[in-house]
Amino acid sequence: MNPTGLALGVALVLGVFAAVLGAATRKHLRARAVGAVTALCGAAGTIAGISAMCGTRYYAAFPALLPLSGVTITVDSTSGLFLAVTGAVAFVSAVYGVGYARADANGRLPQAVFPLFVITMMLVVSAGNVGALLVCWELMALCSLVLVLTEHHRRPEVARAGRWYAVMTHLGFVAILAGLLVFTAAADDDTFPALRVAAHHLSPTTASVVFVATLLGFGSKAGVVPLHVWLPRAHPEAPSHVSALMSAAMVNLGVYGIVRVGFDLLGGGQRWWWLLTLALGGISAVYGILHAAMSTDLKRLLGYSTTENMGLVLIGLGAAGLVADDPVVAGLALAAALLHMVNHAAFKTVLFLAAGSVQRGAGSRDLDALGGLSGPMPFTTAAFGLGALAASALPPGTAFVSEWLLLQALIHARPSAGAAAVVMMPIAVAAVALTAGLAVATFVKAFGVGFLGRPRSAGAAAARESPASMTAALGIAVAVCAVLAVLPTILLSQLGSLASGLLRTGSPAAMDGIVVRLVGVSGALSPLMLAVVSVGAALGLVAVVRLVLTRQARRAARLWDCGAGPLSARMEYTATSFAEPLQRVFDDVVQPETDVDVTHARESAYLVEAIEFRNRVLDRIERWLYTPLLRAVSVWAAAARRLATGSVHRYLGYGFYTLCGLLILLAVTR
Amino acid sequence: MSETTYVQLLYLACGGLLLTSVLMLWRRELAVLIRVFAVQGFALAVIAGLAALHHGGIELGAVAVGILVLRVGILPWLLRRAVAAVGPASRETRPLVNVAASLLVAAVLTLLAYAVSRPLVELAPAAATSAIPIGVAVVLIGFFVLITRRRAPSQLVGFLLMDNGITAVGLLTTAGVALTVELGVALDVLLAVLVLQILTGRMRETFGDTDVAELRELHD
Amino acid sequence: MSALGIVGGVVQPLAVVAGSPVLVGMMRQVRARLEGRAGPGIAQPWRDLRKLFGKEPIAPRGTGVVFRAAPYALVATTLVVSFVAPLATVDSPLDPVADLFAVVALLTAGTVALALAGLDTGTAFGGMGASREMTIVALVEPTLLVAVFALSVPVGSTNLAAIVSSTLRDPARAISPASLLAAVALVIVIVAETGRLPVDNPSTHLELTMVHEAMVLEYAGPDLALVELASAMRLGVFLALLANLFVPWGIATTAGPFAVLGGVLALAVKVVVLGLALAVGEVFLAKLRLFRVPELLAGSFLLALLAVAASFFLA
Amino acid sequence: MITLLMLAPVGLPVLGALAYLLFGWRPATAWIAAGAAAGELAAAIGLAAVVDLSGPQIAVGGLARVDALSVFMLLVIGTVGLLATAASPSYLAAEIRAGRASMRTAARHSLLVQAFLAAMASAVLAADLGGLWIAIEATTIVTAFLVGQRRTRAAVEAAWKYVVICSTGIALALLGALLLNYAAQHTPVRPGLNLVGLIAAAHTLDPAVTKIAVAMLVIGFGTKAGLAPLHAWLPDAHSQAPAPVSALMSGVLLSVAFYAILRVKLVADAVLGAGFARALLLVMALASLALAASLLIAQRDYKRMLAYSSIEHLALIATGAAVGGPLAMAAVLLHMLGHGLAKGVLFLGAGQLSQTDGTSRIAQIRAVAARQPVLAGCLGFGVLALIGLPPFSIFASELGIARAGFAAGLGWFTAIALSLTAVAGAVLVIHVSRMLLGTPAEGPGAATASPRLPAAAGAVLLAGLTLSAALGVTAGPLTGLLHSAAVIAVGTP
Amino acid sequence: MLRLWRRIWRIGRAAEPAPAGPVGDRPAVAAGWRGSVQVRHVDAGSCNGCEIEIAAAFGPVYDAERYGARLVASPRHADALLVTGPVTRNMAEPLRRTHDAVPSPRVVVAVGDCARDCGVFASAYGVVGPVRDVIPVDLEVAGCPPRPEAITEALRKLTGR
Repeated sequence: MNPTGLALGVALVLGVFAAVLGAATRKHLRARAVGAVTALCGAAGTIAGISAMCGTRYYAAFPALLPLSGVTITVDSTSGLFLAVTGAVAFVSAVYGVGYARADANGRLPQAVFPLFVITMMLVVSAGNVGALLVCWELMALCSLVLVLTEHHRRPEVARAGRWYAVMTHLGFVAILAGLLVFTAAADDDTFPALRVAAHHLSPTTASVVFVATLLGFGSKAGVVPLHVWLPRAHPEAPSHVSALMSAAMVNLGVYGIVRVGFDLLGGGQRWWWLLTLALGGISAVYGILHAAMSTDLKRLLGYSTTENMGLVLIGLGAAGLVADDPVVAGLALAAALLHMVNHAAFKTVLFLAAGSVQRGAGSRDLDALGGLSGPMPFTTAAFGLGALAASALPPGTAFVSEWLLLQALIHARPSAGAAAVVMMPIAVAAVALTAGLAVATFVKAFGVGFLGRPRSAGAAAARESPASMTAALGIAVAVCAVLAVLPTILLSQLGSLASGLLRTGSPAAMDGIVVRLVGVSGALSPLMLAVVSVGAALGLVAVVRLVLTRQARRAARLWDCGAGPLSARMEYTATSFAEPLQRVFDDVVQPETDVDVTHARESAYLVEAIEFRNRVLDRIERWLYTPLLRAVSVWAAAARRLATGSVHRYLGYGFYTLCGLLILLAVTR
Repeated sequence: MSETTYVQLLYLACGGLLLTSVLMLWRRELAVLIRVFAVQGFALAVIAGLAALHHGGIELGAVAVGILVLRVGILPWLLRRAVAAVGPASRETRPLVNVAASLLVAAVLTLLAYAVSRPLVELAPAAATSAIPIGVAVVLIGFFVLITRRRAPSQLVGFLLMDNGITAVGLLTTAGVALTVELGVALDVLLAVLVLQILTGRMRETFGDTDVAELRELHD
Repeated sequence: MSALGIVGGVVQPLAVVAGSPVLVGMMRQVRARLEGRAGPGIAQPWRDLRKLFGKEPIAPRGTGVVFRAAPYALVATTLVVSFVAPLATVDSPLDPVADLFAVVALLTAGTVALALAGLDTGTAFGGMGASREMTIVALVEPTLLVAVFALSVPVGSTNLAAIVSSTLRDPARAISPASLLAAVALVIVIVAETGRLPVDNPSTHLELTMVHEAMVLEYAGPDLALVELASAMRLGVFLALLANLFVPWGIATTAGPFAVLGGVLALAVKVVVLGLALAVGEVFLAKLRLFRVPELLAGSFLLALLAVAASFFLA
Repeated sequence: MITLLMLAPVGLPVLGALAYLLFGWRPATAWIAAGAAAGELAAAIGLAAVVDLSGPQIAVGGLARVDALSVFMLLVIGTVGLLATAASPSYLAAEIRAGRASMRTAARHSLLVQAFLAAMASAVLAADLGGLWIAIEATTIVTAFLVGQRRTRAAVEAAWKYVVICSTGIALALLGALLLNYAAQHTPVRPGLNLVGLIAAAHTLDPAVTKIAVAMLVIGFGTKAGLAPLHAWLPDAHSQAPAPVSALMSGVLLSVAFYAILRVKLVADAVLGAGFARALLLVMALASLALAASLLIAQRDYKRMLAYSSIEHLALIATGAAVGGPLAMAAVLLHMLGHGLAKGVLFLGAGQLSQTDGTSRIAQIRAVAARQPVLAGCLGFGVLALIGLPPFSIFASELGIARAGFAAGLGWFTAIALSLTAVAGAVLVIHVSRMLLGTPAEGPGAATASPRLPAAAGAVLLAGLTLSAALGVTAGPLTGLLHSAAVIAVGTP
Repeated sequence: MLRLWRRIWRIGRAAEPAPAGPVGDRPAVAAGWRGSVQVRHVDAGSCNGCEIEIAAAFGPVYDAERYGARLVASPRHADALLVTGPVTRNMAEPLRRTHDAVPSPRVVVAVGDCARDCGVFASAYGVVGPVRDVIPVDLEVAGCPPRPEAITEALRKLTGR
């Protein structure tokens, strides 16, 4: 057993041990025990992943497991990346969970399932055959479902979110199942090497069926529009460390599936697949961020932002597949997509964990009820601020580098690709650009309204900072974010070789430790220099202003309220009002619903006693796609109920008519 | 017994079988139905007896006696008890499909039976096997009775009609099933009828009626 | 890191810091003259700044570190841009930072800092200004990125120095359809980004029509000086970038003192011409209603997108 | 010795039935039922060992025959039978406490359940089709009174429908058997209805007659297996029968009836080639699936919901059987066992729930998880097991069926079946989550403390789930048996 | 647009030539401002006569801006408060707050007779008193309303230009 296998094995053992601890230990010890052991499990998973990325592959077969199918474990460098990300997110979430779960999710079931969720995610990417992949995929879905439902007895929305999640994930699974089994049917057995061999003699139609089915299935897990509806429901309703794990690690596995099937197993394939991927990615990115911009629920906002970022990743994947003839650009696009995925995992962990701290400390996650948290919750505020900076793709944040790489790939895509690419690339760039702009507005809203200003509710006014384990976890995540932001080079070389391995080409980027220099095309960026220069300029400026230009002390003064009475928190801009101009701009897309209720005074219809204004932004795709679907289903169900009226004559009649029909058929066709 | 007599008697009995089936569609009074059913049982017993005489099997003779006892004796008696227990108001069956249509359907079903049974006849052409379609027709008519008669006892009759048809097919295929199986079959039919009769009683207790069409409480 | 780059890195920030308030003063003077007024003179912004730096800094109660840090962030990001971008010299001291996307993102980061400061005050005006500013930024940034993209596609690089020297080598590129469309789009978004008419009126006193001013209502003294300086610098940097992207001639390509002086002078001339044009234009424009602004920006986005399409199809 | 071992699965329940007849139901005799079921299971395990060592066995003058397939079915009967009978004492005690049953009813219940077990065991042990038919018809008769045990209007109605529809269907099977016998009579060897003999003489059987016979047999036994078109008895009977009986009927009886279809299919395939039985089964399976999925959507009664889910699963099994091949057959058999366990647990749990909450309407039950966490956990995980989530064994078997389906070139049918299964699964989750999750109602009635789950019942539920999960992780010692049974079920080409 | 061009061309410069520099004392605090003063105008209860004149002072003809004075939107940005009208009861506290909001060094200019001694509103029931009763006044401009020249001159005293 090589280091990769050893570390993976240790991770699995630790995960199971943590689950046992979660089920068996007493209440006051449980959170600490589970958190500590799960953190170790995550760390071991990260080590396994890094080791695999460095080239130590691991292979093992367990034919006795999973009846009729058997289980094969293969950890290659692709698995390694996802393994490392999952492990790292799990590590941070588990540390965070020590403090967080003690208060909110300390039941036996959630605590036992949490580590299982972690190891099932690790197993999904380690699976080496279709059966193992499917079984781990469903186990992961099961674990996450149980975790989403943790707080079902407190809020009715949790059960509703759980239902959406369960149904969508189940349907998604069927799509994956069908796709992979069509693939398997053409192969000797269901291991990945056999599938790779089979891909060569697969008919184009079959290959397309496989790809589209798996794209839909994996895409639904990644929250791609229009299969995203579960995501902004389920991610917010789960306990926050689970949300982080789901949003930062689990959605990645959808990307893993697309990469694994599309690039690795099917080996690229037809151009229109990747056009489809690119289109889905573009729509998801813009739609996701647009709804994030309108959301007032902090975690829902983050959930929609996950859809957005997965959309960006899909744009990268689609571009990579589209320009596969040009290995340099394709590798660049793939590396950009993967880097963005890693970055997203890092900053989304920070953001969800910080949101959890807010929920815990201020008792609400409604932006309209928050504000003024920078004083009572300095660590959380700082962490969220840095996470928001990263998420809005501004320098020196993490997402900036990956979006820069993505745009570089799109710029250089031109010479090699066909007409489709020439049409799609500008649109993709427009989508990325629009997403970037809206992301800025969204995260300014989230951070500015949620954390700055003055508290808008009693809960926010009485907020308190989270315990040390939670802030420590936040600190670790922020540190990882910062390292990724200024030194993406340490990861990018690995990603480059990974992408070139998947596309069977050369490495797209060269690194000298500080500067990202693209190979084959011109382009260079040094996030470290950028950060150093910016910070240096700011510090120098502070020094100049403080030491040379002003010598007076700051005077505290009341806020300028036009001289009238004190400003109350009700006068502050809320998240809703902040987003209102944007909402008006994108009126035709989001179609907000507004009701105005005017209550007249009893004496006269001309005197108004009260005006009530309600404004809701509903998910339009949900309304257009899912509402009619659900209505059709209920019509179908109502019609079907006439089949079972209770009449025994009718029941017997079914048999009689069938029998007669069958006999006639037999008589005719003999 | 000469071959011709055997054939004529066999055909007579089979004709009786079909005729009684049609009669059961025609008549409404439960008491009459039961009497017709007894006659049909007798016809069946005759077929069995003829087969016993023709093939000279003791087993078949025993089967004939069994049929006589069961279908002319016990089952009509059970049915009569079931009918006697219900009030005079419900001694008439009220079919869901009217009599004229029922008769027409019966004709169609008989034709279908002939069409379907051609391979059966062709497998071993003989006097007995050429009557198999009648058995099949009786089965289908019995099924039809089941889906169109509202009273529990008349549904029972339909079920027994089907069973008679099946027994007829069994006898006419001249391939005596092993006696144990035959016994088991008979016992099962008897038990099924017993169960149904008891259930009819319970139905009367709980519903105050034996109209099967009223059983509509369990539905979606 | 060439000698020219180092020279540029020293000269450009100095030129921008020193020149931008003068540019603003000049624009105000031009407006004043066109309105029939005498005007305070082109050095007036410098007088204002000198006075503001001498005044007392104020910490409104309830504001935090974001409020304090925002002016510094605003100036610092602009300074970094003026440090790395090829404004007077074609080389950059930090070539890997002199990327058009990075520059755009840095300038946006400054805006974001100010918007957060507006929210941090917790006043209705601060929030209003931040909301409006972010709405505009959300529409401006895509246009900027797409326009940048359109300019980069023919060059095959987003490096500013590469784009500028490519245009120097191939002057015809400056008047290609893609370039012209992108130029128009960039002018519109620069007007929006720097808070000029018709998007925002920098000299308004009416809070309800404010965008940029509403966010800075709480700043006083040195903080306000920094904010004003920064907005002047941003205007200068944007105009300089615009000038050099399309009309790079005159920029210093060697490190000789005359070349550098020539570069600075050429920069000053180009920026002054653009600034004058802007100022004259403002006299003829009325401020748009806030909800008409997106139409303008959507138009410029479309132009930028057309520029991209043109650069793809006509290249 | 082997005769004794083969008689035990039938004999032990018969002895148990006698005991109840003589001594009635009382605390001392309450566990006899479970003992008999355990004995049956032990005998099945013993037979499995024997069959594994020395191949198929014949006993009782050729009337009984055991091979890997029938041993596997015996294991299913024994396992689910043990679950159901072990849960019975607490169930009956609760019924008696609630005044819905008396000691006499309990005694009769136990007696009939034993007879039921015996009938099912003899069905799978029968060496010829006639015996198989008799045993299956016997199960109808025995369970009729179990279904109508409560003597309410609904119970009587359900019992009537059950007996009428099943007897009609099974009568068709009898006709089919007679016709098959007729065909067999006109072959050189005259194998009668002997299952092995029929296959051996397959090439001499008349195809046209066999076709009619097989059609009748499949429709007829399909009735008992809950396949369309004569499926309609199932939701009524399952919802009205006492919980342990529902568990047995749904978990075992349907599978046993399907076992009969498997045997018929062997003959059909040998005579007619794979096409005929496959087409018949596929049509019936897809019709049943569509029907079950459609009726599940707006379902308002959770016991009926479980019953429709049984139709869905048997349809899935039929799809697998239609696909054919060793993988599909192994999956079909594993599915029978997995479904038996999951459905057993669910019906027993549903029984507990209707005893404590006094209703079987989905809309009237809320927040079980908050009131009875263990029961809710068992029901919740039971449903997850039922819709085929790992680690439960239904996942493995569904995967196997689907894989074999795609590999056999029946991709579209398999895809449709999978989609319908997914719809049914989604709907099940939605309905059950409505019952389990949420905040317990406050106000009058909420104050009454929820009764605790009896320890024995809880243990049974957990044991069933654990077994199902263990089977899903690895088939372990069953692997060999499963494969040899599958080989038998595939038949020799 | 062309019409506007033509008009601009025709009218040319509307501002009158700058009169001679201001006479009298400059407030000491304004010494460091050297040619730049930002002005926040507060209406403490004026009849709006003074407002019209202030507007005229900043108009093209008098063009106070040429001396470095500029009206601003927030007292935070201001160096000088231009207070008009007698201080009414409702405006007394806001005036104090406005004064407090101005960063030091700061000056207060009372513009018009009402601001200096309540003018015709003296001892009216809603009036607190002249501006100096509420906040310290550094400079006063007489007149009812004061002429724009006077206002401009006061502003020139502050800017020193």
